[in-house]
Amino acid sequence: MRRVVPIGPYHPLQEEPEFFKLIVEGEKVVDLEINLGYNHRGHEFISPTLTWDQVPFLVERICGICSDSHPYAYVLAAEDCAHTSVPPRGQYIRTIIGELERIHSHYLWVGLAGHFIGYNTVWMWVWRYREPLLDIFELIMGNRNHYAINKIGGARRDILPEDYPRIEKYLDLVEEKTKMFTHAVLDDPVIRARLEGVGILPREDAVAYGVLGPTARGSGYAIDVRKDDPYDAYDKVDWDIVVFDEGDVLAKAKVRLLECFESIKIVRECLKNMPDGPIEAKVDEIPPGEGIGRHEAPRGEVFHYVRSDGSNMPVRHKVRAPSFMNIASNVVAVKGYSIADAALVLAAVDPCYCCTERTVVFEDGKQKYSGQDLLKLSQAKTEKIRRRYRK
Amino acid sequence: MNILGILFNFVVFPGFLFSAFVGLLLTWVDRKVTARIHWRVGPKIYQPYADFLKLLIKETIVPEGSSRTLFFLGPLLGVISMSIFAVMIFQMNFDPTSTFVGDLIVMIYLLAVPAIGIILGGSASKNPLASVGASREMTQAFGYELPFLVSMAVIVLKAGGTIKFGEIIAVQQSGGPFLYSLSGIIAAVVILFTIQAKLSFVPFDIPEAEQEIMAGPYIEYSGVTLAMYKITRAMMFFLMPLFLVSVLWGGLTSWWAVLKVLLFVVLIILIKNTNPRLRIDQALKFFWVGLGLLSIIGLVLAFYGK
Amino acid sequence: MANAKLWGLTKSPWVFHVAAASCNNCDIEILDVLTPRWDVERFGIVLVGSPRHADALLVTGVLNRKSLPRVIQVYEQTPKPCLVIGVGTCTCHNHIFEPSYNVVGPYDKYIPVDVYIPGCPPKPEAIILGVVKALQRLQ
Amino acid sequence: MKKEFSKEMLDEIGGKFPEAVVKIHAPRRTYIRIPREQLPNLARFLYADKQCRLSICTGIDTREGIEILYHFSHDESGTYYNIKTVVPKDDPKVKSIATFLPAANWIEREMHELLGVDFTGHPNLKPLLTSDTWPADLHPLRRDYANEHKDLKIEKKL
Repeated sequence: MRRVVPIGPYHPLQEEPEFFKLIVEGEKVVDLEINLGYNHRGHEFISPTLTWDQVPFLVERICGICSDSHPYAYVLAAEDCAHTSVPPRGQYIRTIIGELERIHSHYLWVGLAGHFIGYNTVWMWVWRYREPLLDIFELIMGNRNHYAINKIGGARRDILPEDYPRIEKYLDLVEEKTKMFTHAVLDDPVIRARLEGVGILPREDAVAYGVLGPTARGSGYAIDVRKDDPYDAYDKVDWDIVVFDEGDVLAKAKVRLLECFESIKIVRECLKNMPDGPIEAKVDEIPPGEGIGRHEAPRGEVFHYVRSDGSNMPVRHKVRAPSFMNIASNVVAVKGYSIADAALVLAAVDPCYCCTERTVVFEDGKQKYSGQDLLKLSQAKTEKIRRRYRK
Repeated sequence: MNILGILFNFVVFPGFLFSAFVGLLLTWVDRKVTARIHWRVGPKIYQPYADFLKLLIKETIVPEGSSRTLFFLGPLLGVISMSIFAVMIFQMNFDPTSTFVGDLIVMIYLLAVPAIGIILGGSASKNPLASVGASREMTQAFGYELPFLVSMAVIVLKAGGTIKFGEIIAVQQSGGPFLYSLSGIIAAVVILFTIQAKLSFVPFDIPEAEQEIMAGPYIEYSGVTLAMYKITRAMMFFLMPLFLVSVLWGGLTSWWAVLKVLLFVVLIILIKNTNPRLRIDQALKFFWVGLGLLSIIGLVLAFYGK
Repeated sequence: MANAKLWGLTKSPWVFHVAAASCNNCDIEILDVLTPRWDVERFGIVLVGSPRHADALLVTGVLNRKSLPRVIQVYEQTPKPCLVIGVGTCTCHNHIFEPSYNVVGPYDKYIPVDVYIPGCPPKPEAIILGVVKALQRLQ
Repeated sequence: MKKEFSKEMLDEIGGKFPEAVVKIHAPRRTYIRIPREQLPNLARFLYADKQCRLSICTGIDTREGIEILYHFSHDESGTYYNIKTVVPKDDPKVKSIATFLPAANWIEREMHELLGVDFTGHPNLKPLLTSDTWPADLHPLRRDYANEHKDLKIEKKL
């Protein structure tokens, strides 16, 4: 017997409104309808009404968790359009903030993932060590979130040399604690039992749906803008991509935890090699043309496209957040698992609906599969996974 | 005994009011210890009482299209069964001779009633999430009752085949608690996990998993009806460790018994805070394969007098 | 009796978190006040999973055409008396999203809001203060 | 390991699609203008043969007509291949690529709603905007869209 289990729009699983309809048979999920649009604020409509320098404050408010990523990608796009080169110190500052934000975002996810599987102790502990990082943000930029560090041509604020020791002290703390969590979370047999083999997204589907970030890297699809198309200081420091092949929730968790170490490495090196000099280049005007900015946000590649006609406002500003691609892949990942797992799988892509819906998206599930189709789909999926593991 | 005395027993001491009072106190212990584990300060001692009082004065909404009788019967069943259970357990601890044949069975039944109440209430509220919760509760009840009953058989075996609760306590008082033997320890472990499941605490809070199905069967409850569920939970939190102490650790013989009950309460809280939630099939497997086998080993050991 | 009622209400405010079209930041800060550094469970504030259990609604973000009916529905489902606390500048006056075609205006056009907490996002201290102010309003 | 941009692929595209006009804006940022009939073929070529990942599509209302960009990312070289096509405003029709590329499903629907571009052959192109009450012929990202939304009725309860 088929039943519909609604998740959302107001549901403790997610902090934001989102409407998933799980079509279940008993406890097993056979289909998923994703119904977006509860968070649509029309950023792309507002953006052309603001000047080039005002837009970062708007795109910052696309998402509160990755509030560095969107302005970052936007200024990269504007700089690409104007062919501006940023002074090295500005590049390093932006890189440092971007990486600190990655740590904060991954910590947030690990904590919430603990909360989602009913393990509130993990949640509380992880968030406890997230706090000092927010203090550092407050120290450098004056706000715990919404940092406003990015500016077309460079950085808006400098990191003072007397603040370096404090950041380094925090990095030591976070390295130690990340080690602890990595062991505690990944060695716990009960957590493993809950996460392993759940919500598998095969590599083929990952490519077809164009998923990004840790979701892609957990499926063995090694893409990372910081390596593929290096910008700012990312090609001046030494670090590695973290990739796992399993594609399940555990792999995504591993990717996120281990990426924290890489981020720590990058920030440390950036602080060590921080050049002197100005932090921003003066950009007088954006010439007519178009530009693309890509930044590897904690959830994957953020893509911004701007079109200029030489005036003081962008003509068109397109925003693509990583969750836009990642959430769509849930339709594949969630099928065949139980409701308990579905909640976890939906959360595993680290969904960020406010990012997704800066513009309208609406999926109503008119494409219903018949039972036979579903059977075929799940057989095909099993076959794919088998092929992969046999290799 | 006159009718007033009986009423007093059921409503005030040791029935509803007393066990609810102690239960809410233990709920505070639970929240406080949990908070300390989380590196937090935790609520003040009057917190559960304030919660309870507040729920009483809130509006009670009966969802549209639900079965009114069953919706109210669900929470009521739990409170009534736990009140009777409280009277029985105290009566027999203080006066083991007041026992009657089969009272152990009655008590086992009474312990199963709150789950039935939740299932009834959940299915009556006409909400898809509540019905998922109710069906999970049912599945889980099937899981944990089996090892629980086998462990009860261990105790009956050790008490010389009696199914009188009073006699079980009397046997322990003369011949030493059952816990000090291998099969006794096994039975204690099995019952401890069963209590965890009956209380719906992590890792067995599957029926009301907040992050998956919101509050499961409780989702449509508000005001007085929700308060009744909360109070049932609090009473169970007090009475079930007490039951465990009674059948395995000599009963309420001295003030030490308070510490024994507290020990089990803290153990339950610790298990709750160091585990993620299981999936329903994993929980069933745990109860039937893991604990089921363990309890049968306990039964065999008890048969050979170990 | 009235005093006892008031005591119960002020000592145990259970909140349900309603995010309309928010940017997530206020929501994260609301979760933040539950975590060790602020720990609002000290004051009996608990985040609950169903609006039926709630005494206070924490609303965040601007209202858009699609979330508006849902927010009103949640408000109707909450047993009265209940407080509505608007967290963030967006709840006060639509913030930077004012020109958008999909934003339908501040909350008090539709539901009665007791306390507004401005800030983008408000600091956790401010959120706690706002809840305290809301509770004082009861008295 | 720094990945390098190479012109080989552009030459290959030029050979296969003679109508294509290639513009290199910066290293790793290339724009290819192509007539709309050829667009699905080029998209299929990039996705299926060259393992490019569809990043997103953008629609712009310009004087010439509605410009549609398909941003393909070639992750091996870190290059963005942006396919550009212009459709007239009075006949905004493009063949859908969501039939073979699931990643394009949502974004084509989004453009259909916001810009009124008709994607022929899309499996599920419902003209559904933000809310059910939104008129189907009102496209906020079009230039002629005035603040008509201010007059739109909101079902007000309470």
